[in-house]
Amino acid sequence: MIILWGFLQALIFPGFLFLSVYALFAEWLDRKLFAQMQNRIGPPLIQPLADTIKLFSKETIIPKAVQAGLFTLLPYFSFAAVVTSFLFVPVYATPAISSFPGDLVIVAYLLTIPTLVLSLAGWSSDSTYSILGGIRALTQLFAYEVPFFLALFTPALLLGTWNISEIAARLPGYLLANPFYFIPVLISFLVGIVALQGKLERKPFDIPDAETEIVAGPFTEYSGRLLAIFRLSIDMEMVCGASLLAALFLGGPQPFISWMPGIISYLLKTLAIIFILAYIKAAVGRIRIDQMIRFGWQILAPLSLVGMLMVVLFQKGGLI
Amino acid sequence: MSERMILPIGPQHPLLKEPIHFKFTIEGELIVEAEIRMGYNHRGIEKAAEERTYLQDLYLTERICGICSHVHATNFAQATEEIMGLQIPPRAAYLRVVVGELERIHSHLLWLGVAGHEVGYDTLFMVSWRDREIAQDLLEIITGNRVNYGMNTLGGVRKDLDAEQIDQTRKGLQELAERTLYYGNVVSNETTFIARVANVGVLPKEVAYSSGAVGPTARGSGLDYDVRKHLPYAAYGEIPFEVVTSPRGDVLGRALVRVGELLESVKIIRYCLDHLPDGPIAVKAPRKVPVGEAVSRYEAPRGECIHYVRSNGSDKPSRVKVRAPTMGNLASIRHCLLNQQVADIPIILAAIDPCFSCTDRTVMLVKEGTREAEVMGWEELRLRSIARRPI
Amino acid sequence: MRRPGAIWRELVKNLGRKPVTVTYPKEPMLLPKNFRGRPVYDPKGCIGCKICERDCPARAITITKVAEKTWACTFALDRCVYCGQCADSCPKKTILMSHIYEMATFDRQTLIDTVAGVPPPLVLEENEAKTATEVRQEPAVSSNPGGL
Amino acid sequence: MSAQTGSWVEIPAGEVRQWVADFLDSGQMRVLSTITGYQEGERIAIVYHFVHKESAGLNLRVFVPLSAPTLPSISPILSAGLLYEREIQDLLGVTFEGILDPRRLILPEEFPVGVYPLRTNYHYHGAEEKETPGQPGGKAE
Repeated sequence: MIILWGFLQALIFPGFLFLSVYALFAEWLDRKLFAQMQNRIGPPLIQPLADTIKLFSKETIIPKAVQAGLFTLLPYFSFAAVVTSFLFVPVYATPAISSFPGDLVIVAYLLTIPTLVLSLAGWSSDSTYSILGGIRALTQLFAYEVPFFLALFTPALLLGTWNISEIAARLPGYLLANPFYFIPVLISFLVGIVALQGKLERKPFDIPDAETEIVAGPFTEYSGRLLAIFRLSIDMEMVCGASLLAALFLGGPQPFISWMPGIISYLLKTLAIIFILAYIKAAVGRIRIDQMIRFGWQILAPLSLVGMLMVVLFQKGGLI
Repeated sequence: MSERMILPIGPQHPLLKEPIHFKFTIEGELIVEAEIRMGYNHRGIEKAAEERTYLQDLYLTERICGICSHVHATNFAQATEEIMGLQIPPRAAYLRVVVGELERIHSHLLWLGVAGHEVGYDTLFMVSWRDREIAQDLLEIITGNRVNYGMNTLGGVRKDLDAEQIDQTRKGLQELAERTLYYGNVVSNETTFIARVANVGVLPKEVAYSSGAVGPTARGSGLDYDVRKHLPYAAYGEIPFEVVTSPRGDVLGRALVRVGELLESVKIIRYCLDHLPDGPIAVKAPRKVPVGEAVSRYEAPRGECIHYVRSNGSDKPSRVKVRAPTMGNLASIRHCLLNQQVADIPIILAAIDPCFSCTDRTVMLVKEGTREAEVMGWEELRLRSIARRPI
Repeated sequence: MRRPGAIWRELVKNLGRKPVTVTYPKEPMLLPKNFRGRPVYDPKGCIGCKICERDCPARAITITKVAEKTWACTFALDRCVYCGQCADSCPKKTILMSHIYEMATFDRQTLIDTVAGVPPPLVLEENEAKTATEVRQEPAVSSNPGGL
Repeated sequence: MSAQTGSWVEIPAGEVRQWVADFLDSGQMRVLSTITGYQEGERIAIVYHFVHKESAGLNLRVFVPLSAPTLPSISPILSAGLLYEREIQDLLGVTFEGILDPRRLILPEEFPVGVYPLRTNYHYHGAEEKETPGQPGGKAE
């Protein structure tokens, strides 16, 4: 019975089905906010779903020159990694449906897989645009991944645990008791958001699929169902990233007011993060790959190190 | 990475809204060679102009370009009027300037949006195109159409301005001036935009000079040449305005020149509305044109546009030569592109504000062997699309 | 000052603004008075000088003789560029530019618009002269009335 | 003649490059606007449209015979001329000696060699619109 219950949780709520629906909603919200900030109308609510259905019903074309096996397998691989990582993130209550000490590291690595898949997809597509996009995706990975990890590990270091659910449960109370730590956590949160923007390949870091330069980058040769799966996995990655940041820095399902259900609190926090992501997307242009690397190593990485060092120094110095 | 790749851009590519082909040889992200191939958009306009009367050619040349349609129509009208020895009434000259400068405003705002889009700054793209609608609405109010205004006729203009239209134009200009100032501010302060345009696609003054660059491309490199100032036409001789130049030579320089010109254009239109002379708006033009030839130059939003018209005494010209400004700027683009990054191709190409369908216009293309092109009906197309579906 | 996100004021303003997009055809478009739509021909005033036919840049007009002093005009609206030169050229102002612009169609044939004048009856007796004027005052029938 | 058209100069075809070089050296050139070519009976005229620094147009005209349409290229001394020369080469079949890049610019690769669209003997027989019955004026005279 317990096994069946766990199975249902993983498949329906808060697992796969919930994630799919929320991902489509997040895509809509992102596009709608983007449009609203540009004074446009934007898509209707069911647009992302309609797009997905349309892509699923279309013919999938596999070019002759590609390595068909790898080419077909890659989208599913990315999809699976993202769905798996979501099981470790608390949604309606702590702990999450699957939780063990050290799951933060697993999630961080699982969330790297879509980018690696992207660069592999670029290589296997055998098209100039795809290959360039693949190289760019991989190059960019080195710029944002380290700051992203450092930012994620700051709260873990602070609380001395590597379990996402435990961090989500304990962080708000800990911060209220020790307000000094607001500063490093805030710094890490900001770095996390900017690095997440790079991870999701959104402006100003949408360099791998910059449409005016290299068409659709690694996705250029993809079509039909495979493209739908890729798109869905990127939407899900956005939800996963937002949920992860919400759990690590904002307390995840921990309510602001005691009577509030955990799921509402979670939704509010993730939607706020998606709003920030959409705002950044609307406010800036795309930078170049060399500028991206410089930005990643000269600004993001030192900032995240500062956050981490502050935590270490505060703890050693007994400032608590 | 020393392996060289060929990166084809165009004739169909999201970067270019018009068909032209570029072949880039790249090493990693660096461009080492660039080749241009044009001709995908030839409509045979120069040849067609020889078969039509001067009045019909006026509308034909207006359709060379969708954005600078007033440019080509005025240009052709000027050349023809010179051969005829016609002097257009002063009010017509002022009205030509008003429409021409409104067109410049909408063209430059369009460029600003395109430049934003090329560097992924889509918000700038959307909002500047939103405000470009103000200029387009004004043009529609004055001439009756958003593009291909049909404002010119041989010997003057076709539509007069009444008090209400002048009032609407002033209101629109007020808003345009505010928005332009705001965008100028945004463009020169936004880090991500500056990072993409400063010191990118540098065109030194000497290269701009020898490669025949014109318009904002040349003025962005510090070359002081503006037809409106140096070879004034219509009413420009009487209107005070500044020629905006920038010594930078990069894409940012060209952007700043265009923003400066937007503000100058607003000033010019205001001056025209304040000093609009009374009188007729057109004089009658003869149908037959005496033997002669004339060159007419016009400062289009993209640079100097030139028409050469040759008459053999009949009612049809014997040769019409059109040189759109993009053709003049294309020679400089190779220099701008070499040793730049692949990521900078879009913005460098966009920086000359290319308009390839004006540039291509001379001959009709017939594939060898085919003597008759098929015109497919809707039904046939539909049937074909059904038949192509895999069963 | 150089900063990322310099356009923030516009973004915040737009969040509270109605989108500028006009949801045509739900909202009607406002046309200026100079708008050049479909050309309309009135056979009553036409004197058959054919200046419009000669000046038309798209060669979209044909004036044909129906009877003595009665003319028919055919607009090939699929070729027409809506420049309005015919309306300008016409010495009797029998061609006018209307505000009709929704003319999209699947079939080019529906865009050939012929308007013919009605010739007066040939027999002219005292008491029939009245009928002749009545007939002449009947509105001209378009080969393609309103139907585009 | 207005300032925009400016003055006309006519020189023998062989002296074009020297003339342009002298003009460049004098520092009086503002810009080379374009090069026009047209056929006039049994000869082809090439017109170089310059703008003089003293704010007037300056048009240099040379004639070459239709039987041997060759003249020296100015592209080695003024790179602005290259694209215009290539255009004329495609459309009028004039050979420019010493041109930096003699490839086709405008005509497609499969266009027949030796056919020049802007010559007066070129007649277009291609994609003529199918006449729809009752549709007037479609035929080009």
